[in-house]
Amino acid sequence: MEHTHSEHDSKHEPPVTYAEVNDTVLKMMEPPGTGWYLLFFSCIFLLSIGAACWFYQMWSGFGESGKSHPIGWGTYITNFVFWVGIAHSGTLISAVLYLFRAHFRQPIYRLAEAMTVFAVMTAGLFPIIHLGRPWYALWLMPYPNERALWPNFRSPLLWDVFAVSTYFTISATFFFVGLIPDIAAARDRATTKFRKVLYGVTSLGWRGNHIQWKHYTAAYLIFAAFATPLVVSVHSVVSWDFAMSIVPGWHATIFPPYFVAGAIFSGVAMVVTLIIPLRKAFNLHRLVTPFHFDAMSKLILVTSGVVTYSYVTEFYTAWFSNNPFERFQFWFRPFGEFWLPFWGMTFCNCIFPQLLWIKSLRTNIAFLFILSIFINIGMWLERFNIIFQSLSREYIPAAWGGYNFSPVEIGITVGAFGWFGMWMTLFIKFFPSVAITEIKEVIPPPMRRASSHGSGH
Amino acid sequence: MVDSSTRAVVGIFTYMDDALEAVKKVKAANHEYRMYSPVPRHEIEEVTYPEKSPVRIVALACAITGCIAGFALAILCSLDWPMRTSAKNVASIPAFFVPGYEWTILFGGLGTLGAIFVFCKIPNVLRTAGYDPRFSHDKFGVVVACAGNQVDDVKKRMMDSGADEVDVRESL
Amino acid sequence: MTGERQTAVREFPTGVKRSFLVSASSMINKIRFAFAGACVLTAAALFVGFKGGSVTSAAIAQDSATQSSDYPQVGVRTGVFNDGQAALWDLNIWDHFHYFGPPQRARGYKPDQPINFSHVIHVQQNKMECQYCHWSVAKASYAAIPEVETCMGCHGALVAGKSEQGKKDIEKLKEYYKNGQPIPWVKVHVMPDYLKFNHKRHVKAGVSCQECHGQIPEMEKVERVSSMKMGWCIDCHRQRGASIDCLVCHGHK
Amino acid sequence: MKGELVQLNGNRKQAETQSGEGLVNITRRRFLQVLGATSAVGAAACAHPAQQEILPYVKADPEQIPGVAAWYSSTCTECSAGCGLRVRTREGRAVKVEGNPNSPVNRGSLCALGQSTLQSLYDSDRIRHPLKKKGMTPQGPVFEQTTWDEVYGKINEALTNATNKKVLITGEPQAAHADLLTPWLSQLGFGQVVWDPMQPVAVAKASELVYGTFGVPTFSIDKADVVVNFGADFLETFVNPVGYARQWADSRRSEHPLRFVHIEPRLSLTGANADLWLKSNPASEVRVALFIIGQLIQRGRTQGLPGDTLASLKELTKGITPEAVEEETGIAKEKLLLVAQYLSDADSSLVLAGGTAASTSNPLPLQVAVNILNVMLGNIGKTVNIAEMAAPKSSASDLATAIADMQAGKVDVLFTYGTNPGFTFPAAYGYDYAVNQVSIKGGNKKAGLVVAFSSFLDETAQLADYILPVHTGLEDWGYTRPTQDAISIIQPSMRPIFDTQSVGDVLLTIASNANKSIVPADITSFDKFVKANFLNATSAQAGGDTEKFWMASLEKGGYFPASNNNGSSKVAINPSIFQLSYGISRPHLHDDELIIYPYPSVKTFDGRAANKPWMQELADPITQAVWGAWAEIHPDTAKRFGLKQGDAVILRTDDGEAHVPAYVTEHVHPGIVAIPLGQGHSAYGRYAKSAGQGSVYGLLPKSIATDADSLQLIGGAVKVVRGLGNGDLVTVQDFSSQLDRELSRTTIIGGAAAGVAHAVGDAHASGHGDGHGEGHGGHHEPKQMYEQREHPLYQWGLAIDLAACTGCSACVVACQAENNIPVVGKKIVNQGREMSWIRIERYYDSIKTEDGGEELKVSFLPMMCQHCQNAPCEPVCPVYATYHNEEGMNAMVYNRCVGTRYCSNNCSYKVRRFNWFQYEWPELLDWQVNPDVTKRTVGVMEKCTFCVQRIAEAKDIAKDLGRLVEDGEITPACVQTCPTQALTFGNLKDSNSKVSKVARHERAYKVLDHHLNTQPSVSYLNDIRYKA
Repeated sequence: MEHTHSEHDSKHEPPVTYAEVNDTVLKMMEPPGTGWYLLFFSCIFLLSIGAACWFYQMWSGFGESGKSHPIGWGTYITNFVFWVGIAHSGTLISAVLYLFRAHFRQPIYRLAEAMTVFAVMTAGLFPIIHLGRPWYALWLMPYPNERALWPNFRSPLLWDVFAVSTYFTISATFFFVGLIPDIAAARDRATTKFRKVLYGVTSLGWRGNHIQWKHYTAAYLIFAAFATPLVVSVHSVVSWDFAMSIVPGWHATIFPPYFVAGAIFSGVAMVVTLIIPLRKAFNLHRLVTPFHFDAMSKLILVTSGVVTYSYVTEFYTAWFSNNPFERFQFWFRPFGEFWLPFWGMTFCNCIFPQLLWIKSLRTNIAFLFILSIFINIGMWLERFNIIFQSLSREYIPAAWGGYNFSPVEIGITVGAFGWFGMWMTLFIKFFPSVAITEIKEVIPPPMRRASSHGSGH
Repeated sequence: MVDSSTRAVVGIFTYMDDALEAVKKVKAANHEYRMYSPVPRHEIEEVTYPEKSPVRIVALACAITGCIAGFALAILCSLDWPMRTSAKNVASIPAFFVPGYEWTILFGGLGTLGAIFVFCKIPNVLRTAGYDPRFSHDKFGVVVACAGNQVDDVKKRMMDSGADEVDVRESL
Repeated sequence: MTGERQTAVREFPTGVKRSFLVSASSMINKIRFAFAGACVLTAAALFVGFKGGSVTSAAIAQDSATQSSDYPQVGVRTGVFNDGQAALWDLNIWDHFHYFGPPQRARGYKPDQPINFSHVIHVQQNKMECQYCHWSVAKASYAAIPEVETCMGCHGALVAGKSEQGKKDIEKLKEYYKNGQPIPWVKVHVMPDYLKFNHKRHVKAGVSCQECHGQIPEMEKVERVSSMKMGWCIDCHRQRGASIDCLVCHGHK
Repeated sequence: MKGELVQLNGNRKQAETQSGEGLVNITRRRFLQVLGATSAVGAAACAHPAQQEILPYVKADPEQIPGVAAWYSSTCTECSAGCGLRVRTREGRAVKVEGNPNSPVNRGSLCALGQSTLQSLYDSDRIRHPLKKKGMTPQGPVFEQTTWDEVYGKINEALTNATNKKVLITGEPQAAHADLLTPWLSQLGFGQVVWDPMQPVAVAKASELVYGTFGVPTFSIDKADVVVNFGADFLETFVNPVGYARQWADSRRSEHPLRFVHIEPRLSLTGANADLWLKSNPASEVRVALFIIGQLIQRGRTQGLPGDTLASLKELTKGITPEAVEEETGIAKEKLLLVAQYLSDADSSLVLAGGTAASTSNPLPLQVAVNILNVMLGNIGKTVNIAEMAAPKSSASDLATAIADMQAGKVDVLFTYGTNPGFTFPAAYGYDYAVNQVSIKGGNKKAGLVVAFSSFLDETAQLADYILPVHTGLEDWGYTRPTQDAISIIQPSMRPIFDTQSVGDVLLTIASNANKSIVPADITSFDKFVKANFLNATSAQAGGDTEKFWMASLEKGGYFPASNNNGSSKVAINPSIFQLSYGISRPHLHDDELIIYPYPSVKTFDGRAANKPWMQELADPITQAVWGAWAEIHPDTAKRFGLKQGDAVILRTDDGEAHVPAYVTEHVHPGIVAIPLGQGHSAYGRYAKSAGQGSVYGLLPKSIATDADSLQLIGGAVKVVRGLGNGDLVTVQDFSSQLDRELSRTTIIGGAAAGVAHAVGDAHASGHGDGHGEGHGGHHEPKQMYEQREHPLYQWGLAIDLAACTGCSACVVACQAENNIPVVGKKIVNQGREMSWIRIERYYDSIKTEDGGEELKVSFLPMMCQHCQNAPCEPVCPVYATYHNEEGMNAMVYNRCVGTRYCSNNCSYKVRRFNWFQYEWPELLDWQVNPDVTKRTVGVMEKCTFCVQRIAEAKDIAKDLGRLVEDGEITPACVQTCPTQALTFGNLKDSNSKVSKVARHERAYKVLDHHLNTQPSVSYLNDIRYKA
C-alpha cells in the first residue's frame, strides 16, 4: 500500500488507518437501499427466466436447446468454459499474486475470490444443464451403487467432475478462511440481531489471538500454494475436454496454456467490470486507486498478448501439420460461413486491448469498463468459436451442419448471469467485499516508537 | 490452578510496540497470556510464537493421502468391472493422473482447513475471557490469566508498557 | 461490555488443554444427543431394512421343509449381503418407502390379482410343475402366463373349487373364458423397458425359478422378493462365470 | 406442422402388445425424472404409475410362442413387380417385412417401398369401417360410419337399376384379381379401366411393333457388356427395380463389369450409377437412338436385322450427322460416337428406354428405335427375353374415355380400387368432376352410385358415395405371376386389424348378391378361390397330396419353377414403324417457362407411398431432400429466374399450380424443371397432406401420348414464378464434395480390357496417382500404442461393396423398421436431428478423362456406425454408456447414457444420433414397433448396433444347438434387404467367413482409417468406374 500512501501524501490526505479501513468496508454492508433491492430483484428475475427455461427444456426434451447433429455442444458448454474462465482470475489474484506478494491485489482480491466461487457455482450448473438426462447427473460421481457400476475415469468429462468439484471446494474454502477474521470484525460491530447471529455463526468464534494468527497465516500460505496449481490445472482439464478429442480444431496441444491464459484474461476483465461500479457505489476510491487499475490493465495487456499468440499458433500448427481437416477448419473459421464470431473475437480479444499501451487509457475508468465488457464478449465468442465452428465442419462433409439458436438456451444463459449476480449482490451486502485484514496488513501498524522493522512485509 | 479466584487481566493498547513490550514483560513473569491483534504481524509472531506451525505437516500428510486415494479410486474402480474403451488399457495410468492430482489438492486443502479448526480451536462457541471487540478493529490486546494475588503485578507491567487501559475481569 | 465480562467463560485454564466442548451450553449437549439418537435410529432403520419386509429364503426353507419336496428347496439368491440384494446399500427400507422408484420395482410388491390364484394349492398341494402352466419358459425369453384355455382344462368341468372364495374365483375364470377375454393379471416382476431377460438361457443354465422368484409354491399371493436390480444380477453372473458384457442384457429386448 | 410424429406432450397412450408386455408409460416416468433432477428429495414417493398388466391368450395359438417370432411368406403388393415377402410377426402382429429368398423376382431382397408396406397396414389414417358420404364441407367430404350390408344393398340396387355403363377402375390387377375379374366383368356387365401410371405401356406397344407381341420383355442386364439406357430408371422404379438392381450389381462387381451409359436430361439415381451420364435435351433421346442406329449400320453391326428393314433404316437414318445430333440433343458428338463405339464393340449389350425421359408426347418412336437397336445388336434372346413378357393392362386412353363418358352422364355405376386416378391422372381431365356427375345424376337422372374399395381415404376414395374398407396387402389373400410359370402367393400375415374385407370377397359378394355365378359353388370366399386357382395351375407338380403341396407352397411363398425359357430371337418387325415420326416434339417455351420434368422417385413412386412416414423421411438419394417435393433447377436457369437454393417456387400451368422449394443443381438440363411425382396430396392421410402443396399431376397438360396409351409426363411447359420467402426445403446433406478426403473411393478401369487398372484415392484422380497409394485401409497395419484387443469367439464386421451399392436407400428403411428408429418430421430434420442410423452420403466429384476433361462421378457411401476398434467415441463417455465389447462391437447402452453427446462430437463418422425429444409413434403405427429392440427415451444417444438383437438371437439358437454361430446366420436388417447384396456381415475372426474374404479384397479400404487409425470394423470396397 506504499503507493496508496505516497499518492495520498501528495494530495495531502492523511494515511489510511486501521479504523478507517474497518469503517469504510463495513459501511458497504449497511442495510440495503433501493438500488440494492433493484439490483437483487433484477438478478432474481433473470434467474427465474433461466430456471423456467431449464425446466421447460427438461420437460419438453433437450431439443429445445439449439444443439443439433453434428453440433452436440454449444451454448451450454460455451457458458461452462466461460464461467470457469471467469473464476480463474479470482484464484489468480487471491492465490498466485499472494505468493508473489503483489500488493496491488489486496483491495480487489476478496471480490475476485467471491467472483471465483460464484462463477464456479454458475459454471458447475452447465454441465448438468447440458446433459440429455440431467436427472442422472449423479452417475458421473464415483459413488457405490446398486448397479455395481463405476464411471469411466478415462473420460475427460469425468476429469471435469474432479477438477471442477475440487476447484469449487478449494476456492470456497480459501475464500471462507480468508473471510473469517473479517467476519469477526463485522460481528464485533454488528448492530442488528440478525447480523449478530449471522456473523457470530460464520466467524466460527474467531478471536484473533496470537496462536490463531500463527496457524492461520501458515495455513493461508498453504491454501495459496494449493490453489495456485489449480489455476493451471482446472482450465487445463477443461481444455482437455476438447484437446483429448480428435475433432479438427480441438485436437491441439496448445489448448491447456491457451485456455489458462484466456481464463485469466477474461477473469481480470470480469473483475474490472465488477469493481468499477462497486468502487463508485461504495466510494472505495481510497482503497481501489488508479494504481490498481493500471496494474490490472497491464495484466490484461499481457494476457491479451498470450491469447493472441495462441490464436496465431493454432493457425500456424494447422498449416504446418499439413492435415487437410485441420487446414480446412482454420480456413473455415475466418473465411467460412460463420466468420462473424471469429472476427468479433479477434477484435475484442486481440485488437481492442492493444489500446492499453497508452498509459492514460490504463487508468481511464470509463474506457476500462467498456473494454472489459468487450473482452467478456470476446472471450465468450472464443469458446463459442472453438466449440461450434469445429463441430460444424468435421471429417465427413455429408455430416456438416449448423446451429439453431433457441430462446431457451438464451434464457438459460441469461439466467446464469442472474444466478451469479444474485450471489454477488447478497455477498456484497452481507459480507465484507474488500479484505479488511489484508488491507490492514499492508498498512504500517501503529507504533509509538519509530520502528526498525519498517512497514508492510 | 484452575479455580474461581483466577482473574483475567486485559490490557488494551493502541500501539503494537507497546503491546509487544507488555507481552515480553508478562512472559518474563511466566504468565499465561493471549495477545490479540486486528492483523497478523510477523513482529508479533517473533515474540509470541517463533516456532513453525504444525499445519504444514498436516497439509502434507493429507495431500499425500489424497494422491494415493485418487489413484486408488480410479484404478480400483476401473478394475472392478474392466471395460475396454477404444483399445485403451483398463487401468490407464496417464489418464488417472487427473483424479490423483485433483484429490491431492482436495485432500490437502480440506486437511489444512481441518488443521486450522483444530489448532486455532474453532469453531468456538464459547465466550472468551478477556476478549474485546476493539481487538478486531484497531486495538491490540494482551490478556493474562492469573491468580488474584498476581493481578496487581500484571496490571503494573501492562501500564508500564503503555496500555491505554487495563481491565480486570472477575469471574473467569 | 461489562455484561459480557460477567458472563465470560474461560478460554484457557492454565496448564489444561481445553477440549472443544468443555463447558458446553445445554444447547450443545442437546445437539449432541440428537445426533447420537439419530445415529441409533438410522442403525435400527437399516437393520429393519436388511431384515424386514420380504419373505426371506431362510424362513421359507424352514417352513416348507416339512411340507413338500416336489420342488427344489432353493432360496432366493443371496445378493451381496442379504436375500435379493443388489448391493450392501440396496436396502429394503428404500423399497418400502419407494424412494428410488415405483412400488412395482421394489421388493415386497404384492398386487391384488383379478383372480386369487394360489400357487400353494396348485404347486404345493397338487404338485403341478411350474412349466405345466409357464410352458414357454424353456423355449423363449418370456415365461408365458398360461392361456385361459389351460386353466379351463381342469376347471372347465372337473374342478369347481372347495372354499367359497375358490368357487367364486373359478366362476370368474369361466366368465373370462366364455367372453373370450384374457385375464388381466397384474404383473409382479416388472422389469424396465431397456432390458433383455431371457428365461430360456437361465433355465437351461440350471438356475432354478426360486433363485429369482422366491418360493412361489409357498405364496398365496405372488410377491416380489428379490430386488432384481442390476448389482444383484451381476453378482450371480460373476459367481457363475456368466458374461457381464452389457450387451447381453441391454441394447435389445 | 401437421402430421409430425413428434407428440411431445399430448396423446401419449399406453400401448400394450397382445402378449401384455406393456410399454412403459413414458409421460409419468419422465415427469418424475424431471422432478428428481430438480429436487433430489423423492417427491416420487407419492406418485404411483399405473400397474402393468400381463395378458395371456384365451386360447393357445400353436403357431405362437410368446417372444418368438413367426414368419409368413407372402408377396408384395405395393408395385406390380411382385416381390416375394417374408413377414416377421410377433404375437400376431407383423413387425418387419423382408424379401423372400425363394422368389425369383427379388431373391430375398426388398426395396424401400416394399419394406414400408407395413406402413400401409398400420397407416394411422386407414379407413376402419364402411363409410357413407354425409356431405361436403369446404374442408372436404364428410363421411359417416355405415354397415357392410347397407352398402351391399345399395350396390345391388344400383346394379339392378343401372341402365348405362358400369365401370370398374382398378390399378394393374394382381393375377388373382385378374382371374376373378374376367368372369365378374362379363357377368355383371362392367367395363374395366386399368390405371397405373408406373406401367411402361410404351415399351409393351413397341414390343408389339418390333417383336410382334404386346408386352414388356424381361431383361438380363447381367448378361450385357454394355448397357445404353435412355432414361429407364431400372435401379429405382422401372418394372422390377429390385431384380434389375441385383443383375446390374452382379455384373458390376464381377471380373468383367458391364459398361453403363445413361442418357437423360436429369441425373436420376440410375444415371448416377452410370459410367457415363449424358445430359440430353428433353425429348431428344430418339435422335440419339437413330444416330446410333445409323452408326451401327455404318459399322456393319446389323446381323440381327432382316434385309428389307435394313434398307428402310438406312433411309431413315440418312443424313443424321454427328453435328446435327449434337445440335439437337445437346450431347457432344464425341460422346455420341463413343457410345456407338461401345455398342458396336460389345459382344452382348442392352439398350433400354423408359422413365420420364421416354414419356414424351410420342414415346413410341424412341421405344421402337431402342428395340431396333437390340435387334441389330443381336440382343434378342440374350439380354432381351421376348418370350417372358408381362402385358400391362394400364391404359390412359381408356381412362380418358371413361372420364368423358362419366362427364357425359353415360355411366351409372363406378367402382374403384387399387388405383388413385383422382390424383395420378392429369387434373385437366377433370376426374373429380366426372365422378361427381356419376354420383349426382347418373345417366338416367336417377342417382348413380360410386363406391371405392379402399383402405385409404385418398383423392379417389373421397369422391365416392360409399367406401368399403378392404384389406391391405399383408392381410389379404391373392397371388401374382412374376413369370409365366411361377406363382407367388399373397398370404395374410396377420388378422385384419379393422372391419375390412378382401377385395376378392367384395367382388364375390357383389356377384352373388346379384345372383351371378362367376365361380364354382364350392368357392365361397376369395381365399378358397386363390387356393383352387393355385392348385389348378400347379396340378402337375402337386401330385396326390394337394393339401401338403399347398402348405409347402405357402411356406415357400409360392411355386417358383426354374425358368429356362430364354425364348427365341425371332422378331416380327411391323413395317408401320417407318410411318412414325422420329422427330423431337417440344412445345415452344416463353421466357418465363420451362419444360416440366416430373419423375417417379424411390421415395414416393407415383404418389402411392406419400402417406408412409418412412418414405417421406427417407432422404432422396440424389437430392438428399426429405418430406415433400422440390423443383430441381439448373443454376443458370435459377439465376435467370432469380432463384436460389430453398426459395419458394410456384409452378403454374393453365390447369393448376404447385408450390415447391427450389433445389438448384447442375445435374439437370437448363431447360427443364424436374419434380418428383407423388407429393402434394390433398387427401390420403396426414403425412401425405402435410408434405407439399399442389400436385405435379395438376400441372400436366390434357394430352395423352396416344400412340403409346400412357401419360405424357415430359414436354409440358410450366411457368416458373418466384414464391414468397422460403420454400421449406429440407435436405440432410448440404455439402456435396468430398474435398479430397477419400471417403468414397473409386477404382478406375479403362479401355475395352476390363479389369482393375489402378486405384485412386477418390474421384479426383489427380494427386493420388495410380497404383496402391496410401489409401488402403483394408491392408492397413494397425499401429497401436496398446496391446491389441482379444476377441475370443467373434469379431463382427461388415463389408460394403461400393461398386454394387446403387444408393437406393432400402437399407435405410430396413434399419428404421428393424430398430424402432423414430420418424421425426420435417421441422426436426431441418434442425439437423434426423434419427436414421444409416446415412447414404452422396458426393459429386469428378474423374479426369483420358482427353483431360472431367467427368462427373457420383458416389454413394452408406455410412453407419463403423464399430471402430479404436473408437474415438468410447473413452470420452464418462459413464461407460459406450464401450468396446469382446465381440468387437462398439456397444451402446442406452439406459446408461446420461446424454453428454461427447461421443457424437468425437465420432469422426458422425453416425451417432441423439434423442432430442421423446419420440412417440402415433396410434396404429406403434403396432409396428419391434418388440426385440429397446425404444430409446429422450436424452440418450443411439446408433447402429449391427442389429445386436439378431446377433443375440442367433447366438441363443446356436447355444441351444451347442455350437458357435455359423457364417451367414446373422444378417442385420440392412444386409438382409440390400437389393444388390452390396453388404456382407459376419465374423472377421473366422478368416474363411464371407465377410473376411470381402474385407481382404484388393479393393477394400476403410474410411478415414489411414488418417485417424480408428480401425473400423466396416470395410468398403472401392467403387468401379470405366474411364470415359
